[in-house]
Amino acid sequence: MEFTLKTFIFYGFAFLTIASALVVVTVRNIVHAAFSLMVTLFGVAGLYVFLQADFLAATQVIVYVGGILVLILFGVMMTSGRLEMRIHIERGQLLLGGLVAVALLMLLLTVIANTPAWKNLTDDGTKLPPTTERIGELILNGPFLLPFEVVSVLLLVALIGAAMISRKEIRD
Amino acid sequence: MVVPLISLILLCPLAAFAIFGLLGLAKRSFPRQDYLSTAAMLVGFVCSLLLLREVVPNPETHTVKWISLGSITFSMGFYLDSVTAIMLLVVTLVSSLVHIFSIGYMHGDPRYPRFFAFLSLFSFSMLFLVVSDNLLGIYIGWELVGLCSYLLIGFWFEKDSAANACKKAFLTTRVGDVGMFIGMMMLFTKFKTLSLYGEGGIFTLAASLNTGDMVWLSIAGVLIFCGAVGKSAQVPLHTWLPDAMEGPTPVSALIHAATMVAAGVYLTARMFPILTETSSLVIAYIGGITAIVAATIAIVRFDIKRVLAYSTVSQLGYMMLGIGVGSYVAGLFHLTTHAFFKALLFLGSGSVIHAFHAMHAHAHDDEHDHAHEDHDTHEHAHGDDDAHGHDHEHGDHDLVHAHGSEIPPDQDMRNMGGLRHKMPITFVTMLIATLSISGVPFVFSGFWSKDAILGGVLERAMEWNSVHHYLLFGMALLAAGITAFYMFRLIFMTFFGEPRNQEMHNMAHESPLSMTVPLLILAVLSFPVVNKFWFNADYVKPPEQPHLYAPQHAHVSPDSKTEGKGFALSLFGVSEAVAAEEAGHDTHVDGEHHGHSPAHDIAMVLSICVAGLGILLSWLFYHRRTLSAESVANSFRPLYNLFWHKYYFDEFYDGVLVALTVWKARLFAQFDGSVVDGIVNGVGRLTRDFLAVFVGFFDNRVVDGIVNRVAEVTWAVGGRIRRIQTGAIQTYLFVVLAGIVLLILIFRAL
Amino acid sequence: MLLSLMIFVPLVGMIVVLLLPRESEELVKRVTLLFTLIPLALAVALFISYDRSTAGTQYVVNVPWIQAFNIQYHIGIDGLSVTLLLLTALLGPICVIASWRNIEKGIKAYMALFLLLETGMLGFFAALDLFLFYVFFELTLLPMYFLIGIWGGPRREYAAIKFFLYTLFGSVLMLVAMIAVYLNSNVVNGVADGLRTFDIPTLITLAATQGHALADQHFQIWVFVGFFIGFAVKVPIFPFHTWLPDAHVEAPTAISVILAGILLKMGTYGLVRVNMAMFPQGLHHFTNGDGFLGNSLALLGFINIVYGSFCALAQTDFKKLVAYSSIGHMGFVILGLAARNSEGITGAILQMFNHGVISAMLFLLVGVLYDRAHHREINGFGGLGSKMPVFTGITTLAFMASLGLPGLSGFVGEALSLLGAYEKFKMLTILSTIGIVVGAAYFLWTLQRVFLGNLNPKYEALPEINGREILTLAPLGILTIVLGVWPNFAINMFSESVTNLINVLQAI
Amino acid sequence: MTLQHYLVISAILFTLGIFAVLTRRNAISILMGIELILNSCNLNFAAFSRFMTPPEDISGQVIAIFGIVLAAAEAAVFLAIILAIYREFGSIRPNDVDTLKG
Amino acid sequence: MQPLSNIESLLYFSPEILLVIFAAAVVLLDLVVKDRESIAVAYLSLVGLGCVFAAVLITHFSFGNADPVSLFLGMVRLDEFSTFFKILLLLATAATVLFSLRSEELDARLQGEYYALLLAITLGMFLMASSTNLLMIFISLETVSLTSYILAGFLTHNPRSSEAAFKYITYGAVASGTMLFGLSFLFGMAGSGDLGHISVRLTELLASGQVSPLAVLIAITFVLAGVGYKIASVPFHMWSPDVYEGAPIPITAFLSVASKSAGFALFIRFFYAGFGSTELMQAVNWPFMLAIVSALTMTVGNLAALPQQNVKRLLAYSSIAHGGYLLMGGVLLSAEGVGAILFYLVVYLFMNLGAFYVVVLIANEVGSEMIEGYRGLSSRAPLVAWAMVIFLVSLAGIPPFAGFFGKWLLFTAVLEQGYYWLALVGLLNSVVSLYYYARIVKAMFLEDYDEEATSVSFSTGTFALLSVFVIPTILIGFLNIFYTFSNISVAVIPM
Repeated sequence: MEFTLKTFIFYGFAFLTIASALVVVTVRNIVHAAFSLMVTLFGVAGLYVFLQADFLAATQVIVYVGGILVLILFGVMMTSGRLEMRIHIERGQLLLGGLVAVALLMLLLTVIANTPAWKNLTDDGTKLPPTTERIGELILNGPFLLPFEVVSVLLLVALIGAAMISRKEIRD
Repeated sequence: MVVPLISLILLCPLAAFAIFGLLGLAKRSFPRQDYLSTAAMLVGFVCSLLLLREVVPNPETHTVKWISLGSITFSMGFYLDSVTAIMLLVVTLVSSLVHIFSIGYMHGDPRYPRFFAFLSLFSFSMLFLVVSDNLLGIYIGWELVGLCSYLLIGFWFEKDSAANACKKAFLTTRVGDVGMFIGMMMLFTKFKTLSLYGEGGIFTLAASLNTGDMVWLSIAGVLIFCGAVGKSAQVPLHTWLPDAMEGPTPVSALIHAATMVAAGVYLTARMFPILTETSSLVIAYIGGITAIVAATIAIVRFDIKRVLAYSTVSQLGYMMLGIGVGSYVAGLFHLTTHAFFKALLFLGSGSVIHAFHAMHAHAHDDEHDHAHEDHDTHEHAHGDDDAHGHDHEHGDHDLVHAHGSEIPPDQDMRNMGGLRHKMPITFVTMLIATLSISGVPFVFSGFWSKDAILGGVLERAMEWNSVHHYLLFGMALLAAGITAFYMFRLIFMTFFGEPRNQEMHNMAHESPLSMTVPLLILAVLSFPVVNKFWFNADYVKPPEQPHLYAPQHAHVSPDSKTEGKGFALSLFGVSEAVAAEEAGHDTHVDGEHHGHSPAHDIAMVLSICVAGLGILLSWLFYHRRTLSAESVANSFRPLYNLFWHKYYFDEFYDGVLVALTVWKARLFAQFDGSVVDGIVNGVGRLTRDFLAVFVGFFDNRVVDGIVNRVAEVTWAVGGRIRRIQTGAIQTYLFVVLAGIVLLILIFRAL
Repeated sequence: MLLSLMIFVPLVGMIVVLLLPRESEELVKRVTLLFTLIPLALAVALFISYDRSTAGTQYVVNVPWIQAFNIQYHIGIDGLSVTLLLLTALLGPICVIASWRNIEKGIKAYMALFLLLETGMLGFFAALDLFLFYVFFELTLLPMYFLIGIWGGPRREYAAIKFFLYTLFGSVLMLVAMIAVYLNSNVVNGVADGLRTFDIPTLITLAATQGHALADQHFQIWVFVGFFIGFAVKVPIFPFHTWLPDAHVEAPTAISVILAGILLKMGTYGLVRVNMAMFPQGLHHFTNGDGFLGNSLALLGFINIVYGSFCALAQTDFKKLVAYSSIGHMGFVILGLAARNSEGITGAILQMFNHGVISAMLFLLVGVLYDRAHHREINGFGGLGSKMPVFTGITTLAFMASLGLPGLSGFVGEALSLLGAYEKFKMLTILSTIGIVVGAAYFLWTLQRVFLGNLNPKYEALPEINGREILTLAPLGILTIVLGVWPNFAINMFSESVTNLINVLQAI
Repeated sequence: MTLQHYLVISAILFTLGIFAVLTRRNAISILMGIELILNSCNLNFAAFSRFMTPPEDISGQVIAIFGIVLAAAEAAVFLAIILAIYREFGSIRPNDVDTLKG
Repeated sequence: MQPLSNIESLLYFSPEILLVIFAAAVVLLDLVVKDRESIAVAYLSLVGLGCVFAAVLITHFSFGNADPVSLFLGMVRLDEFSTFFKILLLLATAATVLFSLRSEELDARLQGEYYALLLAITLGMFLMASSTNLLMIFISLETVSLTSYILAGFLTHNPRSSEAAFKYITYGAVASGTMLFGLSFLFGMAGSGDLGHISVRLTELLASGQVSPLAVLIAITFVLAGVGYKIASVPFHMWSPDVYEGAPIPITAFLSVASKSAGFALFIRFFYAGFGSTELMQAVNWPFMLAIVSALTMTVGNLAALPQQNVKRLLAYSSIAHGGYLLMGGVLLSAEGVGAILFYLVVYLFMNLGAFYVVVLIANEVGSEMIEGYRGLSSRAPLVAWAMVIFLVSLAGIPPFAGFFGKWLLFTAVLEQGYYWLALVGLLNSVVSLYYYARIVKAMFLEDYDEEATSVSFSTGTFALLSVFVIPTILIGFLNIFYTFSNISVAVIPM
């Protein structure tokens, strides 16, 4: 794999994603964490672009950054006073959590490295056609129709449920 | 005729008891239980008499299947030979007389009907034992008489001493019974039957055993004999019998003198054919030791009933000795004569006690209902007067009770004296019995039977040139002398001399007719001429002992083994019968044809001498008072103490237990209060105080403890799991993820 | 049909009782009595009409039940079952009468549970399908739990749950063994073929067939152990016995009677019906007299006898004493069964029946005393013999029967067991006879402490046993005497069955 | 830009998400961790779709899209519940919410 | 078997469609009905469930001719297995609706949302039982999970309920995220989301060494986190006691029965259809892993239940333990094993719902969920007390109640496969379980109680509903229906 601009940008995105994710999990201030998460999400979107998943990247930006992240920020604002912005971390917990996380990472890396089927699959850079249309086809006329419909019900349920639970008091 | 007669003999007393039991269940009672029971017994007696006529030289067996299990059958049945017939007669006769005697003696007792019902049950059991043709039947009767003994000793159960004594009697005999049962198991396992007679019976099968089985057979024989040791109160299980005198005196006469205790002798005689040399010797030794031990103890007793009790033990030892040395006929003969004169002695003593007792009742103006509780009060009152200070050495700890150290005043010979004028019939009859038991020659039956045994021992000793048997002969002779001594001591102290307790003496009187008549009848039976009528010795034949071999050094060949049939028995026609039998079998060829062996003559002379000596000494000590019992006692203090304390048997049994109790008390202090107050004598207490508490402790702490520990651990684990459930969600998540990692790692390793 | 009727009549009775109004207590009692008398009548009819000359099962009903597992509703009786059925049916009405006055609360529920219990017990003794057998076995647990737990003494909760847990523990091991038997029931020479079965007679045949998986010695040993523990808890065999004293002491009188009279017999019955008949090789392994394992069954019997007797000796609670004596007496059953010969097994079976009768009497007697004095402390009595002569008489009878006095039923079973056992296990049997002496010791000592001596002034006014109580005791007392005098009355019921069993045992 | 690159990135994201979930003492931070986890999954699907299936088969991408949608729904409900918790307990620190335990 | 197209599938999909329609109708009716206390909404949902039930039967027997059909281009499958679970779930839901009607915890003003959510969650569970595609599996699982979170937190002003919801969603989100990661690996290895396809591809890849067993192991374990959390198996069980305790009782009952059943449906189909091949099992011995998980689950559940004082929490642990028993059947890969699970689920439905119904009744009348609250129930409400005894004893697995037959089938199956140790662990556990069930019985029957406490009376309807649970609990074992379940299970057994 030669070192081209493309690869440079790829590594840039990769670094951005991981570094910001690291910030998300370590930073003490929750608002900082939220913004850091935004960077991560953008980074992942960028990686989607590298995978030639244009529609997916767009969805990632719109839904995650536009929706979920805003939701999270709202949540932060509604639950945290100035003092609550700081996240408590306990050393013992950090150690145990770190241990489990590292163990998992080691396992996953072992698997990734030792699975021949996943080895040496290089992105040859062939340009694929845009995915939006085909995705539409798959969802509305393909095998993903049922999941699509079910997810719509799920969203409705989530809507009703979220509204009901977060409601301050019951009208009467 | 035989079966209906025997059935009638058995069923009459049983029916008398059953009526009582059934009415009792309905909470009523038959008003004339006494007559009912007595009548039942008399019917039995008449039947026995008829049966005596029926008996032919060849024994009869009648069996019915009792339990059948595939190839194995347990039968119940009658075996009727002359011995059975004689035993039946003795039992029914003595029992009838005791019934009659009791009508007077027990009059006014609150549980009067019950007494007769128990007597009936006893008679049935005893008769059943006697007629059984198999070991199982004998064992059944054996245990049933034990039960009756228990019930009757404890008849006045309000007395603690009686309650203790009855339990002691049952338990002690049961120890022996277990031995007997083990012996039965051995025989059964070998022969697959418990029937004694007939083709498939034990005796026939045992006859064909070879020498290799002798050790086994000896053990079995000794084990069976264990039952007899218990029941016939042989050393070392004899201690219950003197205590059993807590029962009413007629009971002592019937059960603990004439019949039940003789059952052991009867059993041993029945087992005669399987006795080996070793087991015979064991039996003989036990008998000999018992005879002398009991006799020496009897010398120093003051309780009239206990003197008689020890005398009984001693005489039973005699009979055992007789059987043990092969003097089958002599042993049985002594059994029968002893039954009569000892019953007579007991009834006579009962008469005396009754005389005194009635006085008590009047003196204290008690209702009859509580008459017997007087014993308690007087025991304590009298305790201080007790001349024997050393008694208190053992009296001061609460564990040892009721070994005869507390004598009821109406039984204490030291309160008596000069009664011969007050109670002439009692006196005369008792004197006859005493003469008989002491072996006063020729006129009295006791002399003949005792002499037969002595002769048998000496004869065996001479035949086999056996040191053992010479020793046994010496013991027997000594016992005979002592017997004469203490029996006359009894007579002198009771009937002669001056009244020692004038108040009691004044109140004493001759007993009513219902009591004196049985005495007279029994007295008549103490004369040999009368015995000749029923001891049909022509038919009393010793069975063969196929496994009794003379020792190597014997100078007489086994062929010439003789039966105890000296002059004494020849008087009763025994020798002819035996000779005829032996000639027929052609196995024993001996001088019987031409008279009797010299051993019997020697024995007779010696026995007359020692008896005379005994009586003489007794006369000097207790009548003439030329010699002082006190001073002799003082000069032989250790020996006296030994006798007084009955060779420390009870103390030994108790002492071991006391030690254990003390040790235990330290260990299980909390149990002490509840456990010590009850008193179990002998082995019973050992087990209760030590083993049982330990086992109970073990059960609660260890067995349950393990289970509880498991349960606790389970709970603890449950609690631990609970603690993981902290309520903090991140702990849960940690468990999940760590769980995943662990699962993967574990299964990767697999 | 007769048999099914007998089993399910109490169940019908339970439903009837449940439908009765709660207030009409007398009616409830009468109805219950009626519904326990019907099985008794039927049992007597069975007892009379049972053909004694054959070992085969009679009155067989065999209809499919759960076809998926080839489970059948298969019931029938042989000599052993019919004897125990009679005992069960007899104790039923007796217990109802014994409960007549002294159950104060919830008489309706009590009676209903009692009837359910009776169905379970009757069904257990008649079941010839292993699955059905197990279901009936467990069916008795629940009513028993409540009967002890609700109507018991002060520590009733503890006793009830202890009983329940112990038995369940045993029965799950039994369940494993049972399933293992089922799964192997169609395997011949390693090849599974045909339907599996729970049918006990079939399984017995299969277990004796050369090459059949059930006939494999190794398999038999393990399965034997599984079943054995299940039954051992019930018997109870040391060291699984500790539930028994607690349960007995806390249970109301009638329930103690059932516990000692029937429930313990379920254990030994199971041993005979399943362990011995089905796994003769397993049995042989534990009774062949070789080494520790070869003596283990007899050893357990011995331990039970001696241990139970000594524990009884240490008790000061009358009921606990009787309870421990039960442990001792069940030891004779185990010893007899270990002997594997006709004397031993007959003795054991007879002892089962006799112990059922005698221990029932003993518990009833304790109950009589408790109802009057409201305590059971042996040392707290004294001299009752003069106050209650009839009661004393009956107690003496029961004690004597229990300590094995010849002429009463207890002796025959004990003696036969010992005779049989001696043939195989000489030393253990001789040692076991200690139990006879100790048995006499604790009973006599109790008799002395309670009835002999001077009357305890506290009990001057103690009333004599009444007619109702005599009514409960008399049949048992009569049975005790009858069986003591004429044991063949019972033995010829099952002697053919025993012969049959011996043939199975000797076939290996 | 091999498959393994993407997989390693995704694995790291996943692990960081797990780390956050385990260690952050704030409900919203936990939610962020969950989002990281879900993002790593989606990235996996997209990468596998690119490399392991034929070019014309983009079902992996579609699955990722569904993943995003589900994440959104979950986040919405999660936040609603966080608000409820805040209302009832006055805190969104997970350790304060531990009345149910044992 | 060619999967049907989207349009063709609709007919077969009528039960699910009906569920959605009725859910919408419920919400609409709720808007229309003015009386907040009206129970019309509840009855409408019951009617809806009835219609769905009919539709399930019709689609199964008429359209499908009882043959398995693959719908929506392979997304879901209609076979006997899924039909069985649909019926089971409908029963559970209907029972929950009836419980909810009698529960006094729930806010009547929110019943429109409540019943709509119940119908929605039923839809999710239907899909769980029939999904054959990774995506559908995940979506159905999420549907059920999200709805459960909401229902658990339905008592909005009850801190315990909110806490339950919070813990539930945190736990569930992490578990489902982990599962999704595992699914992505599976997708990555097989290049497809179809379970059948995955099975074939994985077998090939493993055979050719293209994929290491460790990868499959990790994927399976990650997926197990999601499934295991649904069926509350150790170590994924820890949410359940807290959630069960905090959630409204009808929802607790529903979660412990319906959600668990659906979890088992998913679990069986996923593992049997996806990983049932011999080669796969040689590479990754997941049955053994599950056997250990099963043993741990029942042991932990039973032991932790021992010291509990809250009946709901006790039943939660009991429910965990039962998950362990059920899991035993899952490790066997035999028709008997799965058949045993199915039968046990039926039995469990009746006995566990019955027990929870009693808890509802007692909570309403006595106002307590603690064991002390049950004191003296035998005299205050004897019928209810006896019914409770039957349920508890059946749960403990004592004959002649249905629970015994359920356990019997399970243990027979386990022993048949030679898992003796597992059977023994299970049986000893059932002994332990008796102890804590008996504690409730003890409180009801054996313990003294305040005589002042009045007797509790219940309506006829209550008893009718109670008998709906009691009668099957007594009788199911005696019916001859075991074959049926083994036959159903054949549908998912790879042959």
